[in-house]
Amino acid sequence: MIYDVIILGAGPGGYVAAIKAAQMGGRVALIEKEDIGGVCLNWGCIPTKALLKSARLFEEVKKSDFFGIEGIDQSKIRVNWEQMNIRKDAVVKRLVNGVSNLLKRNGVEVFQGTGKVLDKATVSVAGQIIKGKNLIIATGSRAVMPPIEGIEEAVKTGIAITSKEALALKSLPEAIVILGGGVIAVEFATLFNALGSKVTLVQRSARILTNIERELAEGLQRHLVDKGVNIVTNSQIKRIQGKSAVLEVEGQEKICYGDKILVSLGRKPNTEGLEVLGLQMDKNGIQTNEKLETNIPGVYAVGDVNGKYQLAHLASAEGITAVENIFGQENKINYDIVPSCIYSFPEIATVGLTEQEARKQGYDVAVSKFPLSANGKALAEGESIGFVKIVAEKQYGEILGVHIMAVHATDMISEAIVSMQMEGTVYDVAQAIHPHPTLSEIMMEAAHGAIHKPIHH
Amino acid sequence: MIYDVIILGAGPGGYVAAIKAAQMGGRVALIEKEDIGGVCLNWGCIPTKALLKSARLFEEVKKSDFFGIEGIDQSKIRVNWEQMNIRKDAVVKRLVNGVSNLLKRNGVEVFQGTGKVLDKATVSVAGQIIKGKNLIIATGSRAVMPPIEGIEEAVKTGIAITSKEALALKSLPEAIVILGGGVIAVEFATLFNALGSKVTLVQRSARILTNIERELAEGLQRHLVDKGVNIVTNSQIKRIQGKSAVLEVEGQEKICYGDKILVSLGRKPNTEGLEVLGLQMDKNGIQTNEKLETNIPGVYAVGDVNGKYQLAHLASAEGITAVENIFGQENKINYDIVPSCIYSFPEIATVGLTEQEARKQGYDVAVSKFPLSANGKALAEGESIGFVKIVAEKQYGEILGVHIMAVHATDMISEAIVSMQMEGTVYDVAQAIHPHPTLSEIMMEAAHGAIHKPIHH
Amino acid sequence: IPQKVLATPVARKMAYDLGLDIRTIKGTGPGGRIMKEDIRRAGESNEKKPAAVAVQETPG
Ligand SMILES: Cc1cc2nc3c(=O)[nH]c(=O)nc-3n(C[C@H](O)[C@H](O)[C@H](O)COP(=O)(O)OP(=O)(O)OC[C@H]3O[C@@H](n4cnc5c(N)ncnc54)[C@H](O)[C@@H]3O)c2cc1C
Ligand SMILES: Cc1cc2nc3c(=O)[nH]c(=O)nc-3n(C[C@H](O)[C@H](O)[C@H](O)COP(=O)(O)OP(=O)(O)OC[C@H]3O[C@@H](n4cnc5c(N)ncnc54)[C@H](O)[C@@H]3O)c2cc1C
Repeated sequence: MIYDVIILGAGPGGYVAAIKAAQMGGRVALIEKEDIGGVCLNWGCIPTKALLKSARLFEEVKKSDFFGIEGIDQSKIRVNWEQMNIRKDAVVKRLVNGVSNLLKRNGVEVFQGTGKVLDKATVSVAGQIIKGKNLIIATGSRAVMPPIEGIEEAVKTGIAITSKEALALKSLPEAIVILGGGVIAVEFATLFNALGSKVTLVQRSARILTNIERELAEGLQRHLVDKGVNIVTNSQIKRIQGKSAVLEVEGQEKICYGDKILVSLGRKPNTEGLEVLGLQMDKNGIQTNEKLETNIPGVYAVGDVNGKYQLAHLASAEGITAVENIFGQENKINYDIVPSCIYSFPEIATVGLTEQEARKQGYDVAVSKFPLSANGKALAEGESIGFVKIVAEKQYGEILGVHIMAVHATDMISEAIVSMQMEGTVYDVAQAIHPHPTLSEIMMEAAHGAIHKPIHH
Repeated sequence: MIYDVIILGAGPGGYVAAIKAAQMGGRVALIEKEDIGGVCLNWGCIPTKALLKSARLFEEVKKSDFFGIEGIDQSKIRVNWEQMNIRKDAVVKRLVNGVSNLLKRNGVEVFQGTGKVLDKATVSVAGQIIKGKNLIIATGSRAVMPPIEGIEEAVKTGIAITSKEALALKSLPEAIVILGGGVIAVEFATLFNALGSKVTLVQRSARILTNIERELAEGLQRHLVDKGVNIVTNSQIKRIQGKSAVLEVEGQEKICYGDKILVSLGRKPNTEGLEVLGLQMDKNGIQTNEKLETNIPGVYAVGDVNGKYQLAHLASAEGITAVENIFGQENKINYDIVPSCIYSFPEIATVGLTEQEARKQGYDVAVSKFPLSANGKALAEGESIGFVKIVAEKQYGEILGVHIMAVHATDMISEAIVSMQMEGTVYDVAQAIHPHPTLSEIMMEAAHGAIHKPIHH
Repeated sequence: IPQKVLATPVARKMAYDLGLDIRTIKGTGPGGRIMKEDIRRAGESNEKKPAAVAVQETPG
């Protein structure tokens, strides 16, 4: 039998593409060498959020007196890392089983094993040869281990770890060094700091989250420092030595100690076994057009492997879009409206252009900011750190970007996304009656501010 | 001096109108007989949400073992009602002060005292006579005490109370009877039940929340019962006798005991002192057109007093709209897109038409439902009760209503509101890339379901 | 820069179905956005003026 689509990799790019293709009536083969769900479900998005939920509750429990809950002996409460992980693993298992069932119910044929591409219509897996009319590569990415002196030794001894091992630690580290200041690094810093580990975060540049709007990144950095994270910026990693990372900071040597050293210095695309195809690649991954097609007709690449962003929701959207194009329903991704979330305390969520980017693109820019501290719900919840920043252009008032730091920022951003999807303006958002009391009123206030003035500020 | 606008009442209708009018360059007089902020800030939206935050944390603390937090002796944790209220009062005070400062900074003149309208251009307050070109009535509403046998006596002894007294109780009642099954009744049932009071909720009709989409209301009702609330439906209140409400249920007498009996059987408009104007009224309140003008030109009525809905955000939106119309910027409220929220556990939020209403209006209706239990974030948070239901019409896919039961429903609804404000379709919501993992993915999945099929179900 | 047309998704689809040139319609929504009501009105006045030529406009 010849499949309509062969999909390599069952992460959120691949498995969603598989379900969509089956829903559209296609015969689908899905090949996965490890676990259904990919990094996202097994070693990424989901397990980190499950642990972060526990960590956040731990922080809340410490404030229980203030909220009028008595009888907790603060000197006695402790983290039960094992139980946290048992719950986390149960969540992962349930979701992975759910996806497996969905694949089955939709009639997707799943092949367990490493897929090797023989030609664009032929893949071998576990001794079988399968044939298809189209190929979607969704092989994802893996953590990079840069050539730092001593790192190989440290990996062998189990001191240097990646996020994957960090999610399978037998015990909570007393002290941990995190190399890197990207989203994953910041989420682990949030997690371990909240759970009581001594966290040192080592960042090459002058601030963490260099891809995120400056004010948000700087705000969160200050907040993490306030909460006890030791953030070392402008530093170069010289070597790893025993349980220490040796840095150079402003010409001085600095030694950071950790039971574990979490290496979070980037991820690289999984492109092994694809060589025969002769795909065009750059250092980020396989090059694709807006239809997600590679230079080889009929071969698509979605998710982390195409190196555009490393976001599960984008991987899924790309998977759907590739399938739609395969089945003749032309569609493309609008890369200007891809949200990014950070599940720190408070959270960060952002979509679209920053103020600087908008100006660089030549827009006449209106910027409006509104703080949580002037919002009733934020105060009622005791969560008043953060703000919403709207970047709009002045001619029509069209919203170009929204940048949020708030306890529920990752929930709040969806309003911005659909607004931008529909080419919404600050007039539309200001006119929409937002319920009271909610954090979403801040969006409305910021929109009022971009037009004229907010009410509550 | 003659004011451009005189505003009677400084609740969310009146004070927001005052700020807006001042921002538009008007000279504004604002008259308030009690506290700036009205019911909403002092006795409504804000204090209830502050207490509910404590109650929710109390529930979470009880689950701390499951989430991997050890060392809490569950037999020792107790509610410190006094501290909960101290925090609540501090939140209210901060917000009221904030609004007072805003009024001052915007140059609004505030008059303390009961305003009495002498004619449509003249109001007396605390011995002063003030003159204005326009009048906005924003006097709000108050709880009804229906003529139930024994209720007057029970009010005197402090057993029968309204929500206002419930927010000023010296101690947590061991048992409380709540008469009524509307939003306020349900929020207090949630609160007292979570804090450990024995709660009986007495409802005339067959279910609580008769104004809310049936499936949501029934779902929440079941959930409240599961959590221990005694809900008595189809009941008639015969009399109040000592600390008991005597009911008739299916021909049988039934006695419900409570240290307090919270009477939550509706609210009525505050229209005293307006008699001279000859305003057109119905049993709900002062009649207004879509510009919020009454039958008397130059006299507007906004918020609870016009009896449309009893919602703070609508009061504010109406206040702004009345002011815009006064200053010649024609605008009107779209009453089809007014959200309603209930801060129960889980929350409920809804906007627009229900399935039944849409059918009745003659639409060819598409309905799509997606459960929290199939959403990764919901599982990671351990909060998987609820669903999102989208009601759309089939010709264009326009979204007519969205009904949500979910832990953060009140945050999630804003996406639905702006979508409906922009006459958005399920195609737009499905195409918008929603971040993973968030509850907002459920909106996207439900939109996919309204078109064809959701991915994850 | 070509003039952008602010219109709601439903308004665009309706204009397309009715064969109306969306660029000629005045929007009454927030910020001048063309709402379905504006298209409906334009459609009705078009019916009254049978001489008017309908121009097709693709959505987007
Ligand atoms: C710690 C961490 C937290 C994260 N948190 C978030 C988050 O909160 N939100 C977010 O949007 N993103 C998050 N990400 C990123 C997200 O996990 C990725 O963007 C997403 O998993 C990419 O999906 P994918 O389908 O492209 O690849 P992957 O999820 O990497 O899946 C690829 C799959 O292909 C399989 N495979 C590879 N080669 C072959 C082969 N030759 N044959 C067979 N199978 C093969 C792999 O085993 C794997 O299962 C996180 C990442 C990490 C590491
Ligand atoms: C317990 C409770 C919880 C609630 N929770 C929510 C919620 O979560 N969300 C929501 O949207 N709504 C909620 N509401 C409803 C909300 O409080 C009202 O819809 C809102 O307050 C109405 O605003 P308003 O400005 O019309 O009137 P009000 O807030 O009632 O303000 C009217 C003001 O006018 C003053 N006044 C009256 N007559 C005169 C006079 N003659 N002279 C001078 N001053 C006068 C009053 O003292 C009062 O301060 C809740 C209500 C209650 C009771």
